[in-house]
Formats: sequence, C-alpha cells, structure tokens
Amino acid sequence: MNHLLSWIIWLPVIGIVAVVIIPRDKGTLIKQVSAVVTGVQLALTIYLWRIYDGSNGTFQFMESAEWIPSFNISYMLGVDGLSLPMVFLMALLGFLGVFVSWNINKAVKGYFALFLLLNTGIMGVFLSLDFFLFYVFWEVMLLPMYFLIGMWGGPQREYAAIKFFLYTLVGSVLMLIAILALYFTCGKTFDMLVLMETAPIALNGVLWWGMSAIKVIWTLLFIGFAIKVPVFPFHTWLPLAHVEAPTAVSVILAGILLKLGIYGILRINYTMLPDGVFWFAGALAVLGLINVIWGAMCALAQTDLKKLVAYSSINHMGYALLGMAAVIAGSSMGGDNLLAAQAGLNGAVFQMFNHGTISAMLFILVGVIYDRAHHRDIDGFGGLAVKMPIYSGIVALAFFAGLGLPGFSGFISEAMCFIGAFPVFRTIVIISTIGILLNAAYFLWAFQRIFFGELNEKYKDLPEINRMELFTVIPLAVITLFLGIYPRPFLDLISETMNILIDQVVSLGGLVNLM
Amino acid sequence: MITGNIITDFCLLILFLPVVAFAINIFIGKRLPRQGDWVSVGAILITLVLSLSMLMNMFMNWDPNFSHEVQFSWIDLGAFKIELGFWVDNITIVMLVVVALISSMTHIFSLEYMKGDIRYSRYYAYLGLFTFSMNGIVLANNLISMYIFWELVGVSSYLLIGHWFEKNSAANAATKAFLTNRVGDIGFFIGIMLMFTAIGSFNFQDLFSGISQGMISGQLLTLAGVGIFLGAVGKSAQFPLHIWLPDAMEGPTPVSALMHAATMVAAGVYLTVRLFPLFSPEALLIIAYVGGFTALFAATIAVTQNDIKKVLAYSTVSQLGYMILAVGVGNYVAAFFHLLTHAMFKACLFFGSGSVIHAMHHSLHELNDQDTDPQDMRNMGGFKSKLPITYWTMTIATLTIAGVPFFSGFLSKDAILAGTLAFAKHYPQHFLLPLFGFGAAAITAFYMFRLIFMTFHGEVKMPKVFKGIHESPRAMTFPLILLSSLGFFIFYTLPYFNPFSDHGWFTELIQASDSVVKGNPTAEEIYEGIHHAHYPAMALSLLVASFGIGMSILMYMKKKLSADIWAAKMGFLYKLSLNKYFFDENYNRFLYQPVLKLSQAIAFVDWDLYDKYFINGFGRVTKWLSFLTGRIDYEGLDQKLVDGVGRTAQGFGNQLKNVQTGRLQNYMLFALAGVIVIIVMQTI
Amino acid sequence: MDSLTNYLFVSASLFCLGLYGVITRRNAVAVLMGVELILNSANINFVAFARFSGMNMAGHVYALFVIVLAAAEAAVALAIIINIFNNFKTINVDDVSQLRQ
Amino acid sequence: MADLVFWIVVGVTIVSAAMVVQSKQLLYSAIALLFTFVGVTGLYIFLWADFIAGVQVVVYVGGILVLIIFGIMLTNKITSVNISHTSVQRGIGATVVLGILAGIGFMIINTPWYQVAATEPEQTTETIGRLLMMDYLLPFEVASLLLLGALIGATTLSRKED
Repeated sequence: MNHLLSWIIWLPVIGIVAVVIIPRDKGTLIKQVSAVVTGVQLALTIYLWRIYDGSNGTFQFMESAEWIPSFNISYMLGVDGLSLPMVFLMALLGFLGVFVSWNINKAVKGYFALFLLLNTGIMGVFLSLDFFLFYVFWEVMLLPMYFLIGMWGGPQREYAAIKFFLYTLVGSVLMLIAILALYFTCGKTFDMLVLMETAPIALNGVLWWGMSAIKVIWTLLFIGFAIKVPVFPFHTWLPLAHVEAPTAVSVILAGILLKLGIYGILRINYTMLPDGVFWFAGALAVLGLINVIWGAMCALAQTDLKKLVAYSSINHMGYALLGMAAVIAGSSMGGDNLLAAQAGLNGAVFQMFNHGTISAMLFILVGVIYDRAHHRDIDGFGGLAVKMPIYSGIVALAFFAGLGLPGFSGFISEAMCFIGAFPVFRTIVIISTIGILLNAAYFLWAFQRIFFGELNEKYKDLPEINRMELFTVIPLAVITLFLGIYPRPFLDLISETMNILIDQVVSLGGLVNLM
Repeated sequence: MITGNIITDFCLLILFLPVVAFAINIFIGKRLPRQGDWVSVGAILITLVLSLSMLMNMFMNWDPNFSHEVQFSWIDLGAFKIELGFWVDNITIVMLVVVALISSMTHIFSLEYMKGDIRYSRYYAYLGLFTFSMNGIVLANNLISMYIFWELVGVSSYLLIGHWFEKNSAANAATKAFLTNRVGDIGFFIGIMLMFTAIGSFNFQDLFSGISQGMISGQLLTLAGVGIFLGAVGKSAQFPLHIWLPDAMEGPTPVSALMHAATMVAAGVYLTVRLFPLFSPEALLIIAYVGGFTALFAATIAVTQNDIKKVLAYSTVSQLGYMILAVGVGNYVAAFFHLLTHAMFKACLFFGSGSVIHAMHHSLHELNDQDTDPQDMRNMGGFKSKLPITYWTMTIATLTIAGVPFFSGFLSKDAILAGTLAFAKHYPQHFLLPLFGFGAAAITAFYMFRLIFMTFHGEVKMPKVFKGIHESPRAMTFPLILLSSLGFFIFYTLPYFNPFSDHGWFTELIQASDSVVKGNPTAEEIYEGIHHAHYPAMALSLLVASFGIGMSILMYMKKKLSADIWAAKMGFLYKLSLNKYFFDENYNRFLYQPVLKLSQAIAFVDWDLYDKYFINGFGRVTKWLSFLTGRIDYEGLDQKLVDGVGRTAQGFGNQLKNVQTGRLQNYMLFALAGVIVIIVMQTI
Repeated sequence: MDSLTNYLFVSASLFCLGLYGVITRRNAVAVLMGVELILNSANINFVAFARFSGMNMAGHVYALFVIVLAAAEAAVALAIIINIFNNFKTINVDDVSQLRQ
Repeated sequence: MADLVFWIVVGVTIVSAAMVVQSKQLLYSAIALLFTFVGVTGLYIFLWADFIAGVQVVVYVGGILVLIIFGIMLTNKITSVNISHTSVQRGIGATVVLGILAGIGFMIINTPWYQVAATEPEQTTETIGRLLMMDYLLPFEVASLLLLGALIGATTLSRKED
C-alpha cells in the first residue's frame, strides 16, 4: 500500500460511483455498499494508526505528485500526530454515520452519494499538505453539507442550510485571501512544508497598510477557521444547522467539522505565523472563556435537546481554545513552562478528539429519542428511565462523559487544557472553571427532566433502543471510556507532533513585537 | 507478614473487586440468580478480609512510619507527566478497613432492606461503584487520582441518591448533591492547578518537599490550600455547601449510612487529613472556623428536625464540622480518630434508623396507609419494646456520639476539644473555636437523646401502626450489633485499658507529621499543647455532655419541661432552625433562579437578538444593498446609461439600415470593397 | 508558358470573373456557376504551384480534394435550389428573402 | 508552337469564363462553362498534371456540368425559351472586381516566387495514388464520407414531400 492516504481519501469516491450505478429502488443495497466502503476505509485508517510511528512526530506516508506545475500546485499528502486522530475519527464517524442514516428513505441514492463525498472532502482537508489542495477539499466538503442539511433536514432546513453555507463561505473567502497572500509573499508556493519554514521569516517585519502582515494574515485565517470551530461571535450557524440537520449529518457536523477549525488554526496559523500566536494568545484565551461560559449558559436555557447538545459543543470547544492558547507558556515570555505548553496543546487536540466521540454519541442518542417521540422538547418527556433503562443508561453515560466526569476521556482533555492554560492566563482559567459547574448543571438538569420523575403517560409504550442504534453508540462509548481510563495510546501518538509544533511556535515566534 | 509487592496486589484487589462487581451487576445482574447481590456481597467481603489482613499486618509490624508507594505512568508527554499510584501508610490501612467494613455492613443490611426493589441489581452495582471510588480516594498518592475518584464518588452518590428517581424529590436531591459537590470540586481543581503550576507535580510527597523548599508560599499557598479545602467543604457538607446532605436522605437508608459514615462525606475529612502538611497557617485558620461554625450551626438545626433521618443528617454535618475543626487547629490525628469512631457509630445510627423506618414501612404497608410519613418521629414512640435490638444498639451509638465515657466517641471528641482548647490557649483571639466545639457537643448530646426518646420511649403515638411493628430480620440486626459493639473504647485503646485516655494502638501507630509550611507549629508543639489541655477539655466535655443529656431527659423523657413551650418561647430562633435557616430558599432565590434567568437572558440575546438581528442583519443589509444596487443598476445605469448607448446605436442603425439590403450579394460586394481597402492600406 | 506568373494571372482572371458572377447574377444556378469558376481558379493555382516547386505532388492531391468538394457542393447546392424552386417558384436569390427583416 | 497553343487555351478559358458571367441566356452560360472547363483541362496538361486533367474532364465536364444543366432544366419550364437571367449592380460589381484583380496582379508581380526546377514525370497517377493511400488517407476517407453525405443530403433535399 504505497498510496495509503490516497486510498483513504478516494475510497468513498469509488463508493459514490457504485451508489450512482445501483438502481434507485434498491435502497438497502445502497446502504450496504456505503457501509462496506466506509468500513474498508475505517479498516485502512486503523491500519494507518497501527503502522504510524508515534515516536517520530513528523509527516509520514507522504505522497507527492505534480498537479498544476505552473502555479507550483501539487497533490501532496501526509499524516502526522495532529491529523491522524482526526482521520481516524472521520473514518469512524463516517462508518457509524451510515448506520445512523439507515432509516433515511428519501432520495437514498443522493443522500449516500453526498454523504460519501463529504467523507472524501473532510479526509482530504486533513491529509493534504498543499495549501491549494487543502482549499479545494475545504470547498468540496462544503457542498454536500449544504445539500444534506438543505434536503434531508428538519422543518427549517433551507434557512439553516443557507445560513450554514453563507457563514462558511465567508470564512473560506477570507481564507482564500490569506492563502493567496501567503503564496505571493512567501516564494510563490502552496507547499505547506515549505511555507512552514519560509513564512515566519518572509513575513517578518512586512507591513501592510501600517499593520504587520502577520496580523493581517492571521486575522483572516483565524476568522475563516473560527467560523468552523465556532468561536464566540461566529457561532450562531451551529445551533441551527445542528438542529435542522439529519442525525448522521449532525454527528459529522459536531464530530468532525468543528474540528476542522481548530485543526486549521493549529496546522496553519500556528506553524506559519508563530509570531501571531503570541500576539493573539490572550485573545484566544478570552474567546475560549467566552465560549465556555456563553455556550454553557445558552445550553442551560434550552428546551430543545438537540439545541442543548449543540450549545454544549460551543462550550466544549472553548476548552480546546484555552488549551491552544497555553502554547505560549513554552517560550521565555511565558516562563519557559514547557509542561504547561505540552499539557495545553495535547489537551486541546485530545479535547477535539473526545468532543468528536462524545458529541457524536450525544447526537445519535438525541436522534434515537426523536425517532420515537417525534419531538425533542426536554420538558415534554419525563420518567423515561423506567421505560427505557438501557437507553437512559447510555444517555447517562454520554452525559457524564460530556460533563467531564473522570473515567471518561473528556475529563482528561479538559483538565489538561485547564492545567496548561493556568500558568499564563490564571484569571481567565479560574473564571472558566465555572464552566465545569454549568456543564454539569445543564446536562444533569436535562437528564433529570427527561428521565426522572413520574413517567409521562404519553410515552408508556416507547420502545427501547434497538440493536442497530446500540451498535452505533457502543464503539464511541468504549473509546471514550478506554481513553478516559488509559489515555496513553492516544497521547503517545500525538505528543511528538505536539512537541514539534510547540518548538516551531516557541523558537520562531514571539521574538519581535508586532506592529 | 506482607510487604512490598504483596501490599500493592492487595491494594489493587481491594480497589478493583468492587468495580468488577459493579460491572457484572450493571450488565448481567438482572439475569443472575438473586439478581446478583451475592456477587457484590462476595466481592466486598473479600475486600474486607484483605483490608483486615492488612490491618493485622500493621499491628504485627507496629511501625508508625510505615509507608509504601507505587505508581505508574499514566500520561507522559515528555515534560508533562502524570503518574498515578498508591500511597499506603497506616492512615490508609485504617481507612481501608473502615470503608470495607461499613460497606460490607451496608451490603448485608441492604439484603433485607432493599428486598424486592425494582432496581435491586442496579442498587448493588452502584454500591460497588461507590466503594470503588472511595477506596480510590483512600489509596491515592497524588492530586489527580484524588480528584478523579473524588468526582467518581460524586457520581456514585448521584446514582444512589437518585435511586428512586420516580420521586421528583429524589431526582432533585441527586442533581443537587452532584452540583453542590461540583462547586467544591472547582475550588479543588483550582487548588490543584495552583499547586501544579508552582511545583510541577501532583504527587503528595513531591508537593510536600516542594513546599518545604519554598516553591510556593505566602498568599498563593493559602489560596491553593483554601481551594483544596473547598473540595472538602463540598464533599464533607461544610457550611455553606452543606445543603445537599440533608436532601441526600432521599436515597435508601443503607446508602445514607454508607455515605455518611465511611465514604462520601468522610472523603473531605480524609483529604484534609492527608494533605494537612501543605496547608498554610491562614488556610488552617479558615478551615478551623468553617469546621467549628458548621459543627455548631448544623447542631442547632438538628435540634428541631422531626424526620429521624434529617436529625442524623445534620448530626453528621455537625460531626464533620468537628473533624474539620480539628484539622484546622492542627490536631489532624484527632480528626482522623473521630472519623474512625464516627464511622462506626454513625453507621450504626443510620442502620438503626433504617431498621425503624423499615418496621414502620411494613406496618404502614399492611395498613395500606400511604399518607403517614414513616420517617417522622412524631409518628413513633414507645418502640423500645417492639424493637429491642434496634433500641439497644442505637442507644449505645447515641451514648458514643454524645461523648459518654467508656465509649469511643468520648475519646475522639475529647481529643478534638483538647486540640481546640490548646489552640485557643495559644491564640486567645480565637476563643470562638472551643466555644463552637463545646457548644456543639452539648447540643449533640441533647438532640441525639431527643431522637432516642421520641422514637423508643414515651407513649405510643399511633397504636394502629405500633401494632404492626416488628423487629428487623437478622441481616439487618447483625450490622447493628457489630457496629454498636465497635463503639466501646476498648477497640481503640488496645493494648491499654484506660477509658479516659485515648492512648492505644491508634495513637502509637498513627502519628502526626510536621507541617511543611513555615509558621505552623510542629507536631511536637501541638502534641504538647493538647497534652496540657487534655484534662480541662475532658472535664468540660463531660460537663456539656451531661448538660445536654440532662436537658433531653427533662424535656422528652420526664416531660418536666415542655418542648412546645420552649419552642414558642424561642419563636424566631425555632423557626429558623426548623427551616434550616432558610438556606435552600435563599439559595434558590438568590442563586439558582438568577442563574437560570441569566442563562435564559443570554440564550435570548444569543438567539433572538444577536443571531436574528445582528447576523441575519448582515443578510438583510446585503439584501437591501442588493435591492438598492439593483435599482441603481436598472433605473440608473441600465435605463439611462446603457439604454442611452443603445438608443444612440439605434439611431446609427436607422441610418445604416439602408445599407442592410438583405441581399447576400450586396454584402459580399461590401466585403470585397473592404478587402480592397485592406489591400490598399497594406500596400501603402 | 513556362512561367508561373502566367498561370497565376490566368487563375486570377478566372477568380475575378467567378467573383463577378457571384456578385452580379440573380439566378441561383448562375451564382453556382460563378462559384465553380472560383474553384477552378484555385485548382489552377494548386497545380501550378506544384509544377513550379519541383513537381510537388501534394498540390495535385489538394486539387483532387477540391474537385471532390466541388462535386459535393454542386450536388447539394442544386438540390437546395430545386427545393427552393419547389417552394417559392423562383430561384432568384433576391426574391428568396424570407429571412430579410 | 507550344506557346501559341498555350495562349489559345488561355484565351478560350478566359473568354468563355467571361461569357459564363456575361451571357443573358442561362443555357449559353452553361455551354460557355463547358469551354472554360475544357480550357482549364488544357492548362493542367501544360502543367504536367495528366491525372488531374483527366479528373477535370470526367468530374466537371461529365458530372457537374451535367448536373447544372439538369438544374437549369428542372427549374425553368422547358418551353420558356427566355430563361430569366438578369444581372444586378453590374457597374459597382465590375469596379470592385477589377480592383481586386488589380490587387492580385500587383501581388503576383511583386512577389519573389519560390521556384524549383523539375523534369516532367512519366505519369503522376501512381504518385497521387500512393499519396492518397498513405499520407492523405484520412482526408481521403473524410472526403469520401463527405461525398456520401452530400449524396444523401441532396437526395433528401430534392425529394418531393409526400
């Protein structure tokens, strides 16, 4: 397997071809084919995980081919400790997503073709090392998402889809400008590896309109990625899109798409604009704080279960932002506190992964109850624990994982983010620990309203969660639990890459004060 | 003689056997014979045996400095490392025995008490989880594992308190317990972060040595200490986070016994005991005041409660306040001693109350009476004859808690009070602390006997119910007998037999270590102070205890003083106490509701204002702009400018129309003429 | 007669005459004849250039193709003319002005 | 001698061509066209293009001309002797055409033509055949397709509608 990464990216495209060929009326066959394709993809990523050398944090399994040589654009792929967990997560959620979508009966062919295309787009973003390719995949991913929300979504689907699309499009336009700015200032190349070396030097001291070029590019890229994360003022597409999207798409949206933002910031902003990291870290921490508190407060007030989970995503991403900001602790300005930098950055990436599994679990579970009761009003249930003991047990597990209970992976990553950010942003972290409490408050309060108390007579015949649904949730629960008890398999895999990243930021950045 | 690796193995078994039982019961418990209770009971009995063998080993070693530590690398990122592990010393071993003992008693007691419950196997599973979490705290050698199990204790208590979740009150109590604990946990976590940032390790020994090297000191250290203590405030239900504990009585009574004697609430005290060396003098002072105040404050509430379990609940809060107070004045060994004795008698009292409630419940059930509260002491009275075993065991436990000589409570309470007295002697400005202590002791004696008298003595209040009361089965009386007998002083003073001195294996094997913070008195100095305060404290405590008991006898047994008249006389105070100083109401009004309102306001701002007007505003502005540009484009540009061009062109066209003959040949001619022109021009 | 220019002049004359016919004639068949003249003039050029550049036979081949083309063109054009005649009863090009505005 | 014959041939060609475009009678034009074709054939012979000359006779004289005459016959009632055959814009047309002729003539005279001397080949048919079958096979096939297309097209177009 010399082209393992290419296979992982393009396998779903083969699936699309197959799905398109299969006649319209054979819905089950389409679903089976999609399951097989994503299953093979998952197997490949597991294989990739196994043969990836964690002790060497650099890019591995590189592939490179000329694409548009006149603009120095190439087809370049590679995987490191930052992208590998995301690739695995995508493959896993893509595979489970097929089973979550098993109940889809409207335009099955189109749905699964788009679903697979989404898979390819996201995989491509995570694996491409060429900036142009990155951008192309970024846009490829957008389109199926738009249609998936817009065609298979809830009652407000068109509004949600357009909102999502416009929001993200604004982000990608800003990103494109930044990409081009980097291209023209740093030796006309889209090669990320080259840019990582040249950009910090080439941009040093460059002024545009009286402002440092680094600041300009950083801001453009940051807004582009922040919309995806979503960071506080750019977050309102998320609840709507999550609520309106079909379950499997919500799963992908929360599980993977949000990670693209942070992945982009770490992969591009951090490596290419290390000076900007020092300029922006404080703001990043403040935004993290706002995300944590704002998201939690909004979640507390929700009566729609899915919206609650959506706001919890905003809340959880705040922790990752805090952890990311901690990287400056590693520099001489931050007190040479390498411990904090490592804890923060690893925590942020771990948090990304954990939020991927946990929120996916939450969305699947919300989907389960929605399928049965046809509404998601938290106050409209009551006492379901009597009727659905297994379901309530799993929801309890997911909620506890979501509120950062030790024993679940979310706890470790949140704790690491906090511990990492603490030395540099003491006050901010102390305030944001309130988030831990609010986190527990909204989850437990919702849990109590849905499952405790007297059984609502309307739902005395509600069927228990079925096998197919259990099958989609259990792998996620097992991963969450396993990594919560023993996180080393994950952290050993990423830590070397994070060390390289810290080194890049610390050694190249923060040396000059930006204008 | 067990050493080294074997101890590690024992600890691993003790830690993980309950959680294995949990896993078995939660997944397949329902399908096992007897719903799998034997799995849990078996597992906990094995841990009890293992703990006891470790205790025996401790006796055989007789080494006050025994210490054993193992750890493994949990997270290793290069520079950032977290190592989890065990730290076993004599305190750990004693605590393990307490946990295993109380937990196994709870398991046995529940066999009868919970018989026929709809979620019987789940109940046993949760008990296992609870025991596991507590053992994790006991064995922890670092702040992170401490915190992990700390939270797990929280979640197990959530599950158990909410066991009967069909009742809204139980569901509320569970959520409240978890959230209140989380408030404390936040402080704990901040403390952990402060410590780690300064010292770079989570390990207790590293922390101690780091602090003694001055890596963290002054205000920061105080802050870290207070933060960690806040965790204990939450778990041990100290003022002002005590509110969850009385509500937690919604859980099954054996759970209350487990929670209040050995696990949950003991965790907070255990934490402060474990980390005593790192508290700065200022932090200790805060601890002392919080503890002392809680002790008195909770006792005053307990006086007026009528629910038998509520009385015990506030009594627990009060007793925990005692322990915290002891830690605060530096006498942390006494605190741990009291934790140990308290575990026995409080478990016994809860089991006793459970036995009473069980009997009441059955009787009411037979009468088909749904309205009478089986926990209300006003419905009881004269049960002495019907429940002899329960009566005697509870009386022994009450004597123990009241601090009557020959019982263990006397010794441990005396040690605490001596510590406070010595402290106040040294720092006369803190004279309040011993006052808290002695005041609470008096009130404790009073309300505990009030409980005994109201329940077991006096006239029968409800004859119908009374008729149906029967002594509980053996599985329930056995723990009562065992635990009440452990209330005798002898078990704590061996190999000595002086009922007025706590000198014994405990004091010999568990010795205070010095604080690592400069400015704190050394263990030696504290010991000296206590030694001098020992006899005055003993005399005083005997005095207040007999005062309390005497008052109680006068009021509730001899009826010489009417409780009602006194209540009326104290009017306002009585009301305050009865309503628990309106804490829940005020928290609700000034904390929960405002937070909820704020959250709704924020959500409204986020969704209905920010998103709808600001974000969508962009869309609207764009739409308006596009409309405007559309207008400009069409009416201005298109109609005037572009069409103007068009009209001009039309004019020309009209002129040129004559050229357009429509004859192909004409066109060709013109084309050729053009060709000629080109040729000519080329040539020129 | 062995001079290239002679042939070119002949060809040019034929071309111009053909052009004149195409421009001036009203009868479609006559226009067609003019076209044939033009094609012939082109052919003369091909063959003449072939002869005076060392008997390059490619010119002959092109001439051949032109003839083939002319035959096809004539056939189709006449068919169209007949069709037009059947529809309009005239073959005068400027009478057939349905497309004229 | 050969020169004389050459100029006679040239004269016949040009004069008959002029008659084609000038004659008032369409039928005369057609007959004049025949002479033009024959004259061009003569020129081909002077140019050592024996095969092309043969093709010219066969295709033009035997094919196209017959076709044109058929066309004339079909589109004009055979009884009407005077086939309407008028011309338009003669004056301006002649001027323009003369202008073009002047231009071309100017060009012919002033251009330094590339010339290579050659001997008369025995025959050209074989060479042309080789070329057609090898170098120009594709155009050849395309041309045959074109012819086929034209054939079918012509048939369809002229078919009387049922």
